[in-house]
Amino acid sequence: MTDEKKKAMNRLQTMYPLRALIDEMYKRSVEAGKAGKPTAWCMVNWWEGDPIVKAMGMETVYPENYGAACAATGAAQAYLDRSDSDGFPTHMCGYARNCIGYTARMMELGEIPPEAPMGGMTKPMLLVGAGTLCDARYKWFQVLGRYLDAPVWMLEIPHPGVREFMMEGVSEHNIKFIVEELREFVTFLERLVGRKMDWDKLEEITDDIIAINRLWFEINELRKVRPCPMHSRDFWTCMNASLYPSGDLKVSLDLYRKMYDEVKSRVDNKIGSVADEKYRLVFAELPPWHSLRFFDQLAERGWNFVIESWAYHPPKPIDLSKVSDPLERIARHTYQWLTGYFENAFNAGEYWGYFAYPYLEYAKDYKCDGAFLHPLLTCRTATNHLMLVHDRLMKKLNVPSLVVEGDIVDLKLFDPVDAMRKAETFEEIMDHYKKVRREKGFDW
Amino acid sequence: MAWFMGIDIGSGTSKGVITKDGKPKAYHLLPSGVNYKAVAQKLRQELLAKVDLSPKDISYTVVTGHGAGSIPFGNQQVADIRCCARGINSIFPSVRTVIDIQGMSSQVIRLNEEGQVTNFAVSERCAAGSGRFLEIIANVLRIDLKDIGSLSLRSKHPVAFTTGCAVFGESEAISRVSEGISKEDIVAGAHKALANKISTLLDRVGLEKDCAISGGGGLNTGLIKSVEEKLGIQLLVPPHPQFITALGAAIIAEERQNHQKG
Amino acid sequence: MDGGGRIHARVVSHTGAEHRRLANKVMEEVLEQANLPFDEISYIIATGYGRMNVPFADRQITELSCHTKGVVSLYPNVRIAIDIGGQDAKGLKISDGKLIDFVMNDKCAAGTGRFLEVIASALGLKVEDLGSISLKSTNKVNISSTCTVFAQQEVISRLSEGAPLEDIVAGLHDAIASRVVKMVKRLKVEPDVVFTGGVAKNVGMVKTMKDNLGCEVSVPEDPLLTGAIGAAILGKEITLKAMAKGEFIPRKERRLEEVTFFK
Amino acid sequence: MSVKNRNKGLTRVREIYQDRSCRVKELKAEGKKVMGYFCIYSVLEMMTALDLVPYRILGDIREPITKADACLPTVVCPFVRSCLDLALKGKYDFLDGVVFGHVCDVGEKTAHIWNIYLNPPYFHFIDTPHTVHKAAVGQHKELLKEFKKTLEAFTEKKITAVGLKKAIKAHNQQRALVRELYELRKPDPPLISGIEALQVMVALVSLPVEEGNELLEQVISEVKQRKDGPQKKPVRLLVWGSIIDDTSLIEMIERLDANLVMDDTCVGSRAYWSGVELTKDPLDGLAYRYLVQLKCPRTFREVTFGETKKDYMADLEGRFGYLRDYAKEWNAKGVILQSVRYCDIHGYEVPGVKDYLDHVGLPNIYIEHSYTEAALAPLRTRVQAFLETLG
Repeated sequence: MTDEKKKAMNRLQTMYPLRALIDEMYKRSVEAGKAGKPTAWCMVNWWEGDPIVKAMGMETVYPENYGAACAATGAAQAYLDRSDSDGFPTHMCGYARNCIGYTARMMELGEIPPEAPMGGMTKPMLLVGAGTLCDARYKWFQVLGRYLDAPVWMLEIPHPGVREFMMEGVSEHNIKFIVEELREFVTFLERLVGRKMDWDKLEEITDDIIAINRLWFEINELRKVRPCPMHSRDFWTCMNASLYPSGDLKVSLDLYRKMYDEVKSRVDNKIGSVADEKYRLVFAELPPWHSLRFFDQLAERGWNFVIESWAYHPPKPIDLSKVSDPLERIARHTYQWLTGYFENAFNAGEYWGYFAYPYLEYAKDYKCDGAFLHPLLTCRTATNHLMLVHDRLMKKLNVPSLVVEGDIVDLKLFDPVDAMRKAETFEEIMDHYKKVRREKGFDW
Repeated sequence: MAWFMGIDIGSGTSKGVITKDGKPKAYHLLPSGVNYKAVAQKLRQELLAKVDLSPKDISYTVVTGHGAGSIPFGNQQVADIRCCARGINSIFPSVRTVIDIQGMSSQVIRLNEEGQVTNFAVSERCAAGSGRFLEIIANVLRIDLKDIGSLSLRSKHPVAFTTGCAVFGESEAISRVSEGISKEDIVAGAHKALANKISTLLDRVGLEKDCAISGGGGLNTGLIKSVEEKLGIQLLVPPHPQFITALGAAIIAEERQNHQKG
Repeated sequence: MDGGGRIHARVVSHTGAEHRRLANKVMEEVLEQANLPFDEISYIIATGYGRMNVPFADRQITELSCHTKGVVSLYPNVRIAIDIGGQDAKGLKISDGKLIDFVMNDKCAAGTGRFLEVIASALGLKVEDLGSISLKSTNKVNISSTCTVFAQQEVISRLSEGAPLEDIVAGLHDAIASRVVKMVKRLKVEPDVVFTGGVAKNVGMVKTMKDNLGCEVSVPEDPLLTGAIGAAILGKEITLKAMAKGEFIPRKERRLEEVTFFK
Repeated sequence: MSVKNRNKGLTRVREIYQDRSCRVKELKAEGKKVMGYFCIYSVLEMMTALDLVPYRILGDIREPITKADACLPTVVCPFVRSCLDLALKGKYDFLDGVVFGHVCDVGEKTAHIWNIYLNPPYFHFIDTPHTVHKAAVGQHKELLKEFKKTLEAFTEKKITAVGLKKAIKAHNQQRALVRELYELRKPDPPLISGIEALQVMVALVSLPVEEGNELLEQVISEVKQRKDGPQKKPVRLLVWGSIIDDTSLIEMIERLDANLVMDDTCVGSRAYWSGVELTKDPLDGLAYRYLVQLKCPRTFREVTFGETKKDYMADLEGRFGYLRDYAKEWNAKGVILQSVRYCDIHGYEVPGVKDYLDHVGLPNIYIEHSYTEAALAPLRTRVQAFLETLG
């Protein structure tokens, strides 16, 4: 990257300490492993299981994040090849194949592979699966049984964006279900770790997570203004402390506070995250971790990414202070995440379908000129609905979408030259629809 | 007396056009070969020779296409999709949809009356959606690519290509041959399969008339026929369809020039 | 091949689209070479892609079984046989002379001889020359595209960026080898490894395969014929077995005229 | 008796197989409501109890997918794309409603897309849980209560306990009859071919349950008597994997030197092996059967679940042991593992199934197909070679 390229995108200073938390997460779990302390690999579970595992004193890492890390450092290819030659179909989730390949190699060596980025993931005592949102996340930890003797606990949760959940009484039995699930989980962990749950600690951790998410939500609300003060790249870097709540949560909370202040001061001083904001875009779904520099090139052309995948975002804040049982507080917090983004759709009597509606709200609230859709050749879940998003944004809001195929891990599947050619053309399209929206009386 | 140049370095062939007052004055085409830089220079020389000009007579040059990045001259680089839209617009102002079939990909482009792109869809990274598919089929059947269109027109019962992939298509063609099915029926089937691909691209961006075809595919009578049958419409076929993108580049060159002036 | 397993005639000919006519032609040639009347042939086995289109064959057997036979006859200790042809690539796992497992790729031209053919023609090179060119390479270019079609595009742009031809060609060889080896690894590779098929004639490929497998590979002097040899052996075995039992062997009529496709 | 009369049942089966909707369209004309359902997790009994005609949504391997690409990406299960494609082409317009379970990601997204683009008069999505915890079964029952509500609102009728039990009996009878039919595949040669068996199964998901049962009884009795059954072949095979709703794959296999004698595939035996227990509250039996007893890889199921130590082989034994039993009872010498391309839930299962089958010494081969006839041609060589290794 040349210097003026660096200048095109204006990264937040408060992002760097938050980014550092990730390295610490891996370091801590490796040390815990060495010290024979309990460790777990977790699927992102949207705070359903995290506080419980944490309260039981387990150090956690998140193989999905590790997939991104391996992709970013170029280590992924060897692990993908390994899973491939072990007979797993190549269309399967890149994160999963990376994790399978890594595990196979680690168990073969009997130690963390020397080439493993971030110091590697230590052999876990427990695998916490969470099927939320995607089949892969139900299946992949079970598959690791081929290589690991670590037991799997599968967290179950109702699915987001289901209209039937708006029927009377349904939400309550859904919550009841989650709470029952979590109770079973606690008893299991007590048996596994040979220690009783410290309920006060659980309550404290839960509240810290809720506080972190509330603050993180407020930060992203600030991005609605012109010019947008925070680019998706900063979001993707900083979401970790919310999505992977490991380590000292008080520290994370404090870092988010500092971040809020920086973003707020940018808003007050009309400082944008790209030098000259010409186009505001919403991104869906998972970014090409191996090619993030692509966004710097787009920043030079005045593209600002002002909002992204709702599934990475915290729940819309609700008051849970009256909920006494910490397990129920956890359940309601996560349930709010998986229903909150759809309520307006259903209340408006519109049927949108899971994943599509939030982008409509985003495009409106964040005044987007276009959507950048990134279909993944190895991830059905983040891809299935993109045609629908494309179609609805145009029909309802005259907001065009740019579709660029790629992958989260396998960089062979992303072609920056071709992407740039499409992007340049897309500018003309965004200009065109800006006119159209004006004619039709939209306010952006 | 302002002259403008558009250079389109495709992965297969390189095309150049010189225009004056928005009208093409010279066309030239060369195989791209392996050295884009060299071919671009050669292309420019021969173009200039045709209208008997020297490089300094050209007021503005726009370069585009797969190899545009490695062209040593030219005032600006523009994405081929935009050039294609402008090019077709300069010939058929009534066109709102253009089907551009190139060697390596196909694209369907929607444009407004000013020739601005309003939507587009590019075939996926799969040769099945491009002219390359026909090349592959021609190659495996050992027929000359230029005969493939006319050959297909002779087909009575085109085979159904159910696969969506060129390489599948290849093995499918082989298994059809081994079942004793005639070359014309297979070729016609290949054309139909490509026509299907194109119509799904069209489903994404929507078809608004008039609709034109450009790119190398515009030279293939068999393909034009099967696309027309599939869509149930008449396609406008410009003169020199393979030059439309280069022409558009020259037109944009003209616009940029005037824009800079005033 | 005679009852003693001696080979009397061998013909290799390029398969066009017209399998059936070709089968007749090849048969004529091979009979002429061996200078035998057609009726003298006790048993005929057809194998390979076009096996269904050999009207005079007494039986069709897949190339996988035939290759196994052929390779085993030449290398009794073979455990893994890798065959890369113009249409597909196969890995055979063999245990005391029997095929016990296999992998194959015929979905995609990448990882087959076709890959080299297509790209050689794009570069205006002869396929035969690719091997020697690749050996000149000092640092091979990594070809990222999997699909042949896009690899071709990639190769052209690499060249236009001024990468030396030999490094690119070496990169292409490596691309195929790594793809095939990745596939074959599913069989848990162990020596002896034998490499056959048209691509095995390419010295560059043989080298790259060794490098990618990390072990020696043997190549028969006529790597294109192993399938046919295997078919002949199987034919011989069937005949001798039947003769031993004194059974009658059902045979197709020995006719070489154009036959229309059976339906 | 003429051949036609002797094989009256099978002839009817073929009629329905070739024109699946012929019967339900007649019934619709008589005023019945036809309810399309996707996959085997939609509780049929509840529809039958309201005199609705459940009709399974299937794809068409012969119809090139053109319309669906506008609303579903091409890198997803081609079977699902085909189903949606047919719907977008109006081939499912006769449906009065559709029911989707949360079977897999693509199925779930397609449910929403179907609802948005086709806007059926009735639509219900059951968010079928993915685990078999006690809590999950309770949750499933709650979900079935909601399903009941929307069905009753749509038909303006009530599901009575009596009516529901009657429906459960009818469907249990169908399951029993299917198992009886599969018994006829145990002799060597089997009395009914894999192709015929699949045609019967496709017919069953295209008819009201009672008519299906009559047809089954007829087919079973005539198959027992007939003399023109399948030939003896050197190899007997078991097939496992994702949906097979078209005979072409089976035809490819049986044209070679093998008889397909047993399956664990969708449309095949998978949906019929377990019956519904008649519990005091019928919903309990239904909730349990449709979540716990249906064995599709879409459900997370681990024998060692809740244990603090993991035992891989015990886990495989628990998950795939039934395949060994099938092979034993139907005397299958080899197993064909097949999956439609991009099917994640089966994809993750493959190495485990292979590990298990290798462990118990059952030769097996995995083939992946792209739900097109053409893609079968290259597979033929694999299957034939596999047979040659068995013979």
